[in-house]
Amino acid sequence: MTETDKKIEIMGNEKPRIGIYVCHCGVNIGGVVSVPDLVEYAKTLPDVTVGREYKFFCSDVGQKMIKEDIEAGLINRVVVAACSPRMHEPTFRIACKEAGLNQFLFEMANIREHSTWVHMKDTEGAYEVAKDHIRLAIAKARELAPLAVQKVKVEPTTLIIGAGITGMNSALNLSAAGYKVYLVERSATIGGHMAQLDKTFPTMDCSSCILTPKMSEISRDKNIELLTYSEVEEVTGYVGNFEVTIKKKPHYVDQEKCNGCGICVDSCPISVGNEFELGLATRKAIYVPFPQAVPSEYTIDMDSCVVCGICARESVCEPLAINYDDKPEYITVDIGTIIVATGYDEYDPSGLKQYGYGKYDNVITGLQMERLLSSFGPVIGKPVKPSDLKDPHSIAFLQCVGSRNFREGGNKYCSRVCCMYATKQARQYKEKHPEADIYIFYMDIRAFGKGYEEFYESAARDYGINYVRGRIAEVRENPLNHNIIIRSEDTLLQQPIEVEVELFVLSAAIEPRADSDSITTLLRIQKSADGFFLEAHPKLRPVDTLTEGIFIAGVSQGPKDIPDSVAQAKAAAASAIALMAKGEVEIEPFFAVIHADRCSGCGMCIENCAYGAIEYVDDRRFGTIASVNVALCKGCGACSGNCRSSAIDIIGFSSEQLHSMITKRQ
Amino acid sequence: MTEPIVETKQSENKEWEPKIIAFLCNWCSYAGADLAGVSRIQYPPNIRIVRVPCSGRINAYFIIKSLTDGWDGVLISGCHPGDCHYISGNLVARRRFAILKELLEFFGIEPGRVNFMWASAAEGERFAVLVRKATEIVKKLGPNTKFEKKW
Amino acid sequence: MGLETVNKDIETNLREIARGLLKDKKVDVIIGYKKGTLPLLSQPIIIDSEEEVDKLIWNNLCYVNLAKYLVPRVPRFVDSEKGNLKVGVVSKGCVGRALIHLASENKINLDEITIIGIPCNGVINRQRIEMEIGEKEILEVSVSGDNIIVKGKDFEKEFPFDEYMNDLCKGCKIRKPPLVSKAPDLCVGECEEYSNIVDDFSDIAEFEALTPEEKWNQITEELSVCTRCYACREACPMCYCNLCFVDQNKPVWFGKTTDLPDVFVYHLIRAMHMAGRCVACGACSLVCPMGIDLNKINRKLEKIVKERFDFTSGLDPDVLPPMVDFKMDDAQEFMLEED
Amino acid sequence: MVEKILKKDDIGKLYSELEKEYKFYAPTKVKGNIAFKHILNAEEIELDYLNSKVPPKDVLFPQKETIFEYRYEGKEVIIEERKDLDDKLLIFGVRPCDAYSFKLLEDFFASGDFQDDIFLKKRENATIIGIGCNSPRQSCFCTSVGGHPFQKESTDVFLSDLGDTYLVEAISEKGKELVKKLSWLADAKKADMEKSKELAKLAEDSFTTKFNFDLVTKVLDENFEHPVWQEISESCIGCSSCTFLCPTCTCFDVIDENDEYNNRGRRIRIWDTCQSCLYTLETSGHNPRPAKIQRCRNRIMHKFSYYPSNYDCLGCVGCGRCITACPVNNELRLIIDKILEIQEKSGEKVSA
Repeated sequence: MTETDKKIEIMGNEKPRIGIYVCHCGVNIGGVVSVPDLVEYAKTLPDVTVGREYKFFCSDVGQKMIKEDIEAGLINRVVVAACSPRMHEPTFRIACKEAGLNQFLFEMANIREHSTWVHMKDTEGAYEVAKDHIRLAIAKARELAPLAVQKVKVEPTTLIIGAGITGMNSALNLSAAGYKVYLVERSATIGGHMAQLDKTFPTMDCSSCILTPKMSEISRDKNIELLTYSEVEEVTGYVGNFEVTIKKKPHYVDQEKCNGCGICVDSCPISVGNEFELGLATRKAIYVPFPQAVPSEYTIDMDSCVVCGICARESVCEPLAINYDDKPEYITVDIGTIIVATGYDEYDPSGLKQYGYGKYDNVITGLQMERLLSSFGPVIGKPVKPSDLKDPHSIAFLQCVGSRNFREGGNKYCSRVCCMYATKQARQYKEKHPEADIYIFYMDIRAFGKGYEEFYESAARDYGINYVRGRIAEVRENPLNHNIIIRSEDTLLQQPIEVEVELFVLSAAIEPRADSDSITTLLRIQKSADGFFLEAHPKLRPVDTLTEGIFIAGVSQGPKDIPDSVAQAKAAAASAIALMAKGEVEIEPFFAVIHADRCSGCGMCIENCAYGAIEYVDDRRFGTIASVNVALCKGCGACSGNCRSSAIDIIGFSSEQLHSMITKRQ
Repeated sequence: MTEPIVETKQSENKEWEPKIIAFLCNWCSYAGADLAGVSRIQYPPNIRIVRVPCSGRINAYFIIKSLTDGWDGVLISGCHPGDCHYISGNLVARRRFAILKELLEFFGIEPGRVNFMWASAAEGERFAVLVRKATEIVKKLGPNTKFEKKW
Repeated sequence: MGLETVNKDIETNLREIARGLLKDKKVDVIIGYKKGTLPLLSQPIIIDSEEEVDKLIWNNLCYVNLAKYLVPRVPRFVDSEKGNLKVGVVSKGCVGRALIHLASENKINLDEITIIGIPCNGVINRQRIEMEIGEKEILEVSVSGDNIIVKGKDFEKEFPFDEYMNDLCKGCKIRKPPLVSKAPDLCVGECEEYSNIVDDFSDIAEFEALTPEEKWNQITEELSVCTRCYACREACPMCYCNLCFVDQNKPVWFGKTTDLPDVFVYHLIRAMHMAGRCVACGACSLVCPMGIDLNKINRKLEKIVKERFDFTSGLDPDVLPPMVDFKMDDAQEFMLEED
Repeated sequence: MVEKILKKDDIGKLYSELEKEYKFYAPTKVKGNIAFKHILNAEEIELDYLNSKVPPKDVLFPQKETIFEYRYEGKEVIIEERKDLDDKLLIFGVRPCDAYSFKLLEDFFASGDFQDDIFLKKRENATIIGIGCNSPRQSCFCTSVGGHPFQKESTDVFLSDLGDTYLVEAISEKGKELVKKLSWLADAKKADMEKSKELAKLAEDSFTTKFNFDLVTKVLDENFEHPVWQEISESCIGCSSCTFLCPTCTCFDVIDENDEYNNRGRRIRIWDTCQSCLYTLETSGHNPRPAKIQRCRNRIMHKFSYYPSNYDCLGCVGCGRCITACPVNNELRLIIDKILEIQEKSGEKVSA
């Protein structure tokens, strides 16, 4: 039993005695408004018995001040005027609890994010806002009631959406800790973008060599239920108790019967662009994404298949594994925590007409170059010009294509990997073709990772790669040989430069998945302005979302390289484990409650509730009325917002509390 | 450095400033307002923020009570349609707000007194822009005196 | 419009049907109207025997919405042993709509009632006539031809029915109870086909075009005489709350006085609560002891839900009313947007 | 000396003379209905009326009335009593039934342990000028409750409408003094007095509604649980129009209005009604009058049984407002008939 548990809890049933603690937050608040004046003001308000100021109330010393007042019996309600409750509400609640005060007898006035930071230049205005926010918070505090935290069990199972290097690492960590994992991947294989890469910077180790063992590890792992070619259809429930429906898309090939002979592929008459090869090669309508795919399962791409029936013939498929009538299968699983690792899309540069992508044959993207360099790629690691399939004697790379673009609709962020992958690709080519001329056109080289700067230095010094600082205004094609003629300015030498290269590689940006909205809608998580998923706090909770029990990792949260993605993967796994290891989680007891005597049973709340948490019951005294199932209620208040009789209220945001705030205009 | 930069003082003959009560949903708009703060985006000091779990929580009573209690304006902000943390709270609310907005106008309350908006957790800038806009609208209307009681 | 003769036919048919229903035990009781003791009134009546059938009447003064008596059921509609009795309800269009809407709010089980449909050509706006007559006592009112004839001790005055009809009845397209599969459809006689009426809400267009200040002045002027007796609420079939918002405490949202802001808010919020629920029966205005005209507000509600949500209340108990439903693409033109 | 003649054209003169001394209340048209209002212009006075919609009770016991005000000074609360109670009031043109209602109100507000200072002070400072009813309505029944269309009780001065003139009679001392002030009034002739009496007789004869209330009271006392109450309350929708327009209803609710914005507040009273379900709802949730049957019965019992036993008179002045106001036509005459039917039926049984 801890020290805290032994204390008698102050429930605040007596007349409110409010302690108000106004934080300077260094100079963040105190530098804009007069904190002593705010304290003096707050002390004039009803039921306020203690008022104090301090530099940082969130610090140990600050918390101690509050605790001492509680322990001395001076106060039975705490109001802290400081930063956003989204920042430190939990901190102060714990402090209250530790001092023996029911943690829900605490309220926060946000005078930093909502006052001093947004009215920095209007100190008078900021002071007024701070004053009012304090008054409103005190008004609410007077109406607070002690509440008991609700504890719910946490299902020791994690759902991971996306099985790239990030999702895979999370899965393996979770499995190692003994938790069940459902790893859902929408394509037919795991591995993600990393499987497309040839070598990885700055160590130049082979991507496949480090990835494929992990992939087979996943497929062998007993704790990991691998669901490829599957998508999450529906997520209901809440932290610890999600109910997830997963759709397993039809392969049209019975995997039990299929012996993987591959004759069907050879006999299939339909050829389409190969996604894995980024259109640099073709595949058949029946296919395995790439040779090392895990699982190695054949799939018919029904969008391309013409159902000619050839593959279904016994002469082709001896075990008769083809089933054109295959139907999607839905499974529903109980999940405790969710990790989102859905990765990214490569920016499509065809919108940037000046670079000729999609118009000139010899203009390709960085990821396409990766496939050309890959030893199991379409040209077995010997890059060629698409125009004549010959080795290029000169290559130019252009950086920041689709990144760091401050024009309307552009991606403002840095994609963080392009400088290094262009350097890596240049070096790789140079290793085999020392005679080739390589140019990298850049704005500035960002080589911030471990060993990156050294890697870049060596590329310029030891490999003779030409780094040219300058943006390329426009390129054109030499009609005779399909070479690309580049005009630019070398801003270091301050002179114009014109080069003709045989291959032009655009280091295209990393972008959020085009359909990432479906994930935000599904999981009720948010996106930041750049379109990547939003973390709960940029510094302190980088893999948490605002929805408890859901974590984000890898590039879906923002551009990052492989080591960073793996680090986040492990962080997200650790966060999920932290939640599940306790076996139960405390949730805020902010639910809807019915005042039976007021309810007239119109049923509007039942229809309004998105969670089906309200149902009719027959009350002995009041007839057919609504009743809330607390296990399902999320406390959103959609029910209460429409109730004509105020018969349904939300604990924590009760009518009385909100009323008390509204009436404190002054 | 702990000294306030400028002493706050009550200055007379300053132009009238409206006080607007802003009900913000916890998951999108309150976070958006926080982001505006973190990003130090400046907007006029006219709103007073009340946090609610969801725009669906906002009963018409809150809005009308705010008007009768003399707030010069009411601002309500929730998650964009489809982004509601509670699936559909904002959609339920949107119908309620549409009806209320029309009724208020029909009853002779200036249309700009009560304003509704969406702002996500990532839209600190949008939040500030719309607060600025709402403030201007209310300012133009002048003080809310219709509900003052004779004493 | 030949009201009197039409009404006579309706009355005869009504009694016939009522007698049959009682005789065949298809209903246990019938609620309808009987002649009033004052010239401009009728009286709700509950009958349970064939002998009483002839008390039933139908005329243009039958304005009480009888659905009110079913939520909650008056004692006569519940038997201590049998439970809920089968009730026949003499229903003009708006009574039928009220019953159907109440069914959608689970307040009425349509299987337990029989709607006896009446084709209604509108009820008389009694307050308006009273006010025009002024400080003289009305002793007799009849409808003849297109006119309402009002007689007193030393005066006789005619009012054109079309004009002195209750405002809500003027644009009413649903004269008979909507016939829904769930409600046994019995209808007394036919009435003109009104579906060709194009209701473009032009009657409130003029008011809507006023400035907020003008609207405020007109509305507050109208409401200034309100005594807050809540007759409007009590007569409304949709006002069945156990505890009306004006009577609530903890917290007391709105003042209970007759001060203008309090009166205004009461009517504003009551209107809010009627959105998508008002069945345009006009009972609220017709029962007001002070003669306050709430029709304009009711028309506005009708307009809002029709234009925004394409909804008309009381047509189908299985269609979700607008306030309990929503669509992803509901109009949101009123939302603040960046310029 | 006491009977005078007031020309109808001289109402304005009377007004401008008395308005200086009194807060002058008189019937006037408000949104198409007659109401007693503070008159600011003699032309607003409307004496040719049947009766006001809301009774003049409203002047002495308004729908909403401040009991006291309070304000916060720092953390202290300062109470301010009302200062306007000493104003002299003149209520002009009150019908005899309504004038009589002031007596009933006085009985109520002055009886028992609690004296309602606010009402009594106002009553004391009020001078009532009554006016006879030349043509009572069909719904009127003042003669059945001991009243008369020309009854002068509770008035200080009484007017009879003689056509172009009013006969002015000073009734009380207060009235005599008031008439004395109007020195310009001509003396009444004998013919005027006789005409007045004639009118009174005519009016009395025109009544169509007559009750034997002694019997009613007796039947009520004996039939509290009679099934007839079910029948009586059946069509009532509980709208409380009857009680809100009743000149003798006195129930009120006390509430505090907090004006936090201005650091002040006031305790007010507003009319309440026994027809509301909440009227008798107790904090425990128990409601002694939960259904319409008990509430309808209470109104009738109160007027015709409890009042007689508490104040020795009926609690009704026969103005007929509840009859005309009832939107479902569940009117008093029918109710009384039904009550008396009980007696008749039991009488039949006895005789049979």
